[in-house]
Amino acid sequence: CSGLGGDKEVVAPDVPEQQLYDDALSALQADNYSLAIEKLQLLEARYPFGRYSEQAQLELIYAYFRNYEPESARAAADRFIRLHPNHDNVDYAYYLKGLTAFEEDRSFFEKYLPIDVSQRDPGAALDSFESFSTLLNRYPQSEYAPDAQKRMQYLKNRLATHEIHVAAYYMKREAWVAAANRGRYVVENLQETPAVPDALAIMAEAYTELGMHDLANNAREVLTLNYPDYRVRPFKKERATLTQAATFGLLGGEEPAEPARPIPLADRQRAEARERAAADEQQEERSLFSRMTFGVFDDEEQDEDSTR
Amino acid sequence: CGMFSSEQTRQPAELVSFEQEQTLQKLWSLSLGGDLGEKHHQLVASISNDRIFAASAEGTVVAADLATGEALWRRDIEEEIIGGVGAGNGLVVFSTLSGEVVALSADDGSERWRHQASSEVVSQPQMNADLLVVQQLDGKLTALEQDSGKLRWSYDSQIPRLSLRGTAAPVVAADITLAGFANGKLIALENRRGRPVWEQRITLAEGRSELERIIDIDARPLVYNRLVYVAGYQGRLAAVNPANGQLVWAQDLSSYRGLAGGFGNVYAVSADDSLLAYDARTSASVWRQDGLTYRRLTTPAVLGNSLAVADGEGYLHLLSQIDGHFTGRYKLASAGVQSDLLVKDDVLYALSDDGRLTALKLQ
Amino acid sequence: ASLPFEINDIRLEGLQRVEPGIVFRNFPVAAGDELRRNQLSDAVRELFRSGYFADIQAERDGDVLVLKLKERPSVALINIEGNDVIKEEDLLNGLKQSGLQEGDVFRRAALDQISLDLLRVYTSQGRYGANISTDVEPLSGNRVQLNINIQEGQVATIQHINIVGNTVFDDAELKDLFSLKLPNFWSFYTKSDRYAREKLTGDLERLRSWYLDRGYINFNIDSAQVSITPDKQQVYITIGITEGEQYRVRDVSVAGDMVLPADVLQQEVNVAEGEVFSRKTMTANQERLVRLLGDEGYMFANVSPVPEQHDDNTVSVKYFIEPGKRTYVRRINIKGNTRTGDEVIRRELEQMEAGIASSQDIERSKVRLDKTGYFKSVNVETRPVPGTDDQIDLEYSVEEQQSGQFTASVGFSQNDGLILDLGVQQDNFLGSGKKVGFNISNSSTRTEYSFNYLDPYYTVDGVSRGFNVYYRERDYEEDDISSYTADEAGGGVTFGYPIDDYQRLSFSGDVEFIQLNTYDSTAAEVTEFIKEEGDSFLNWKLTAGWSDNRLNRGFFPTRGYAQGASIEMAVPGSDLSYIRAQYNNKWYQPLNDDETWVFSLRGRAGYGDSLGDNNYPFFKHFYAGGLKTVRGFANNSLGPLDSGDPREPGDEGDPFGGNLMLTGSAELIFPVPFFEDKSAWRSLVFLDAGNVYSTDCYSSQANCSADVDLSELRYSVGMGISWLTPIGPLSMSLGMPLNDKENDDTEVFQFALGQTF
Amino acid sequence: CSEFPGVYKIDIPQGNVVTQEMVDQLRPGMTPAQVRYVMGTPLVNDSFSANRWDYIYSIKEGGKPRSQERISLFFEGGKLSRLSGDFRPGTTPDTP
Repeated sequence: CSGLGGDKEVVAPDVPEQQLYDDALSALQADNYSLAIEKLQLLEARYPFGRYSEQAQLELIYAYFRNYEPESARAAADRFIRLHPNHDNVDYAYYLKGLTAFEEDRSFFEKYLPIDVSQRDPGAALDSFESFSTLLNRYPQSEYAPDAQKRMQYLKNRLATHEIHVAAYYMKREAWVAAANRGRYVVENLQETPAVPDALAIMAEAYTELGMHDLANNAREVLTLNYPDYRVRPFKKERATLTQAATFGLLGGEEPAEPARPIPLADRQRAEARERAAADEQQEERSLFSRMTFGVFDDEEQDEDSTR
Repeated sequence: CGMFSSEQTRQPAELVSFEQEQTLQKLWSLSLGGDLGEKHHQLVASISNDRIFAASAEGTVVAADLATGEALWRRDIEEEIIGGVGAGNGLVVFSTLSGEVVALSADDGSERWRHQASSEVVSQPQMNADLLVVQQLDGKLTALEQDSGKLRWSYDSQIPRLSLRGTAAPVVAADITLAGFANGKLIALENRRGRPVWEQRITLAEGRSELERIIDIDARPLVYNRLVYVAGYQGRLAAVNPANGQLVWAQDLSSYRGLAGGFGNVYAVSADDSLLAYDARTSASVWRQDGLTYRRLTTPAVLGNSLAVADGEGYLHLLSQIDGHFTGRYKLASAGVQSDLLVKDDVLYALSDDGRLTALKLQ
Repeated sequence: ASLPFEINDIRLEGLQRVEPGIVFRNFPVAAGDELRRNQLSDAVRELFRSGYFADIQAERDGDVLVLKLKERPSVALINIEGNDVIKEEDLLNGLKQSGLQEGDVFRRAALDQISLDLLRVYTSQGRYGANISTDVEPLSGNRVQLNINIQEGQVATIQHINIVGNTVFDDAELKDLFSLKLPNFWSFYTKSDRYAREKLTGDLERLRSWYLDRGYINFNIDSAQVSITPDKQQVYITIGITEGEQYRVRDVSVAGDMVLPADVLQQEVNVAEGEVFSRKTMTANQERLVRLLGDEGYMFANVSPVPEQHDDNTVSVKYFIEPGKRTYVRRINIKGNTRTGDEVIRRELEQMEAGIASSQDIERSKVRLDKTGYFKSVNVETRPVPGTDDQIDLEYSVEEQQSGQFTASVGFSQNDGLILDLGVQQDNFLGSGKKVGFNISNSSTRTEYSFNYLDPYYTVDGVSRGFNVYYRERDYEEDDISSYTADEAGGGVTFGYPIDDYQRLSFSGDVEFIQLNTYDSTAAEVTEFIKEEGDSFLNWKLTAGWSDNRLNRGFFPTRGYAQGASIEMAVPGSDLSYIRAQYNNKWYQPLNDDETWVFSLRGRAGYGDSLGDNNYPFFKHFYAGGLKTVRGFANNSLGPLDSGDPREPGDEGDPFGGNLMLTGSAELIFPVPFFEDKSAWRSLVFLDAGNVYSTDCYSSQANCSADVDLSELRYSVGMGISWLTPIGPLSMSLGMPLNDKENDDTEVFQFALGQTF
Repeated sequence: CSEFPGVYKIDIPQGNVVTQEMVDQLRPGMTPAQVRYVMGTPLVNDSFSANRWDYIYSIKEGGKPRSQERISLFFEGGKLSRLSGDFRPGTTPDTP
């Protein structure tokens, strides 16, 4: 034990700050994220307030994210936001936080198994939505705002579809007030999503079942006014295909783009031009398995009996 | 490594050899028929008009003739005894594990009365002419009528939940009773209705953890040269004027043993068992004897012109009151001695842990 | 600096490692600003708050603002010695949480705080002698090294617990209630001789409850003094109590805003006249009333029992009811279902959205989710809706687990070509809540193509509908049964529906085609049966089933019982007409509060008989032995044997099964040691019993007696363990047969995938 | 397909329980907060008609047809103006 004079922890020979940072960048370039993480952590421990310390923390968040370590990525982002609240790249930290939750929501299953994510736990989607909306209203002109905006729309659609699934179940269950309220939640909180017409249709049908014809007419008027070509189909028991129509439209739609790398450090005079790493925007192709087996293995059988 | 180093500091000091100036001669020795138990109880013997009384933890009470040590009567009360004995005015009083204060007649040991206390009584019951006062572990001081055991009054001093094992014993004078408590205060109560007359804080609790804040006064105050001396654990040795509670002097000292007074000095045993002599009037340090550290010393007693103290390995040590050097040593018993030493007419009475009472005289 | 003055530059002095950019970013004054009085002090304070600097001075040098900065040291290294009870990384974690890790700015306050916390940890472990010294060693480059030296000291043990003032109950009986004990044989493991204040508080509470539950309403703990010896090794506990008188109940009444009829509430709290007052019963009554009100929608009801003492040692208890507002559920959110669909969970919930909140429905919904077997754990939280006083949201969070099993193996051999053995049986296929299973195997020994599908919620009320279809060539020799093979094909449709919360009825219609083929080694009984009945049969079967499931969980139940019966009948017009009835029952009784020790009894019985003039078909026999029925005996090995291979008269024959089966077992389930996550494990000791009988034996059968002789029941005792692996449940057992006869086929170690005890 | 005999159906309660003595306590001119105190928070409030609160109680017991009771409250200028539905307006005099 330590009583015998103890061996002082061998302090690594002080690798110069610059070299540590360059090693980290090269590791990042080579997509060797675990090595990059190691280097960045060492840099931060040895030179906590050096020239690169803040940039290193940013790169660290990105490296964790690409190394599929969502927890550490989120923790690193929170730490950066706490330490440098008014840093000009702090918008990137919010963006990355949003992205990690976003990826967690499109879990492993959605890519390879035909499971409709919008019927699963919306928790991660909500976190992602919140981080992106903080980014948008705090830093409207951030580089990442447009991509965040697009992803928020995707998330909104997903959350709206989730509400419609639940509403459809309560229609099947003939819990009319519950179904109407779920519909109202979409109409009031999740406008501009493809699910709004379904929500209005559900509200109309539910209120009619309850004999509240004036409320039903209100909903029906708004529906026909804004969505004239929407075919109203009954939601009650016999209704079979609503849920597929709602989900496929959404899933086939705009696919989220590749996440961008943090922009390099702006020097003292912000006016200096910042070159931005070209975010390689290659389209993420749909997984072979889900495309090929979509029809057959999809768990929503076409036949009459299942009303998912 | 961690464990070893903390043990090291607590090793009892080695006995150093020296040239014996005094020797002790055993007069008589008597067994109580039961040991004093391993529990940290403060069982003591007590002398009252040429008889000496003592009790063992297993419940045997013995009265013996002071001169010859011959047992006059024995009683086994079949209950564990944890406090006492206090003898006087024809009574022998002790307390049992179940919190009962029991009084026997000093003549024949027959039971006179019993009183159920609200908590354990682990120190020696004290008496004056008509009152019997016991100090309880829960911080209460209870005064009983000596003849009937009826409660006259009970004073509750608020003590902290965590304290040192054992309590002090009160000094019961004609009209007031002085008692030191686990909250570090010395309080004087008038004997008629037990209301406080004055109160003096001996030690102030400081430190953050509950342990650093233990400041018990765990020994009987010493009345000497018209002043009252009292010592606190992790606190101070203080001299107080009993008339008005004024603090005469105070010295930093951590001690939980009793004090002795002689040659104008006050003798104390520190918590790590070094012996110190202070000038009773001025508190100046007269001498200090560190030869017996960590030997679990008892309360010292003045014997002739030397100072006697016993230790946890059964040795009796004699020191000179002048400069504290060792003058004699006597192996009393294989078992240790924790009970306070008693001296009367230059005869020393020691009660060893194995329940043996021994009388010795200086040669 | 005299103000205001116009700055045209800012100079920084004393910077060692902090980068100028950081200073300017936190210093809201720039070159060229017009500086006013308070602006400078605010700016300095802002820079100070950044935490990088111990001291900042601003001076003026002409029109240049000079900032004299003294950087705070950062922690380079933390060195801890003398700790063996608390591990190094726990200490470093503790430091990190309070902002002291390598690379952070050093703050003395944090260090002091740490040593105080450490001391508190040690004293809570009874190590009163511990002390901690810290020192800060400066290093080059304004960095420091922290040295923390710990002396853990000995553990103080309790030497003496004494209760003073107890007359009704003796010391031993009362001290039994305590978790704190004197050192005894078990102390090294239980550590019950170590003093901790929380334990004492708990013990005192138990002491108080002991008296209050026995009528001593005025019981009081006067003092609880803890004292320690000067060497801090021994702890003494002395408790002073006053018992007071024992009180009996005079009368009980209900008062306040009773939203339910008074008599309904009253009979919940009725108590026998003159019964001894007990706080436990009073609290139990209170809880029952609150639950009763909760079931009627008053989720925030409050019931306060007030005992009123009379001087004849009796007490009358009055329950004051404040129902609060009737509560409604606004939204039900479901969390944790990454695979299972929202509807698959929501359809099990009996509590509706936008409906009256009922604590009974909320609780029963949780039990129903548990019973599906899809989830390892289910819990529910209620959250009041902000802005309303009568609406709540519910949140059911589930932890999914793999239910069902998945086996796959692919092989290739010259003569058979590609050998594929793929078996999937999923209760929650792709999270759809549907039970889907298929089996494709085409090896020489086993050929099977089967598919089964069941939708438990064909209608929203839980009417289930499913179908199965199979083609199977089965070589019974493989299953250690008499040697013949059967080619079977068939299929059927099944329906089931609940008739109340616990019971379900089910009906199914099947068609089966069986083709028997024999070898020279086929036993006489088989050839005799074929001689009389022929070797191929087409049967139409009707099966009616009843199940009554009141278990508290689908997987590893700990309470309740489940029973089921089914009758399978080949209707007239089939080649063979027979009836085959089964009954099974499982019963669980928890032995302690947290239900980690459970006693369970299980029983199965089966009886088959022919309905027409044909013999009861031997391939419909029941078999016993193996992991599911009687552990310790080989699979299907119990019961009568056939006469064996006719060519070898000495052959003792293979198990032939029988038309009457009786098996049962008694199990004691105990918490599995060593594992943290105990929810995935179940360990038990068992006593199994069972056997199979034939009521009409074939003449050629040697050891088959027509009468059912219970002494023939085989017994075994042993230990079993089940584990929920990521790919499905796995069970193993060590079984010791107790009364196996000479030609019994015993098997001590057995295991199976896809099935739990 | 057709209903099986004796299928156990759970009860489907929906909406706020409304009783006549709750309605009796309503007075024209009450503020929304006062109405909410008497009637509780309405579960049905339509996004398109803000000044109208609907209290509906529908219960479908297992197997039996669904029954419901409904009352709509209308506000004008932030005060309760009229009510319509299955309950008589309050007839009892103002209790102090």
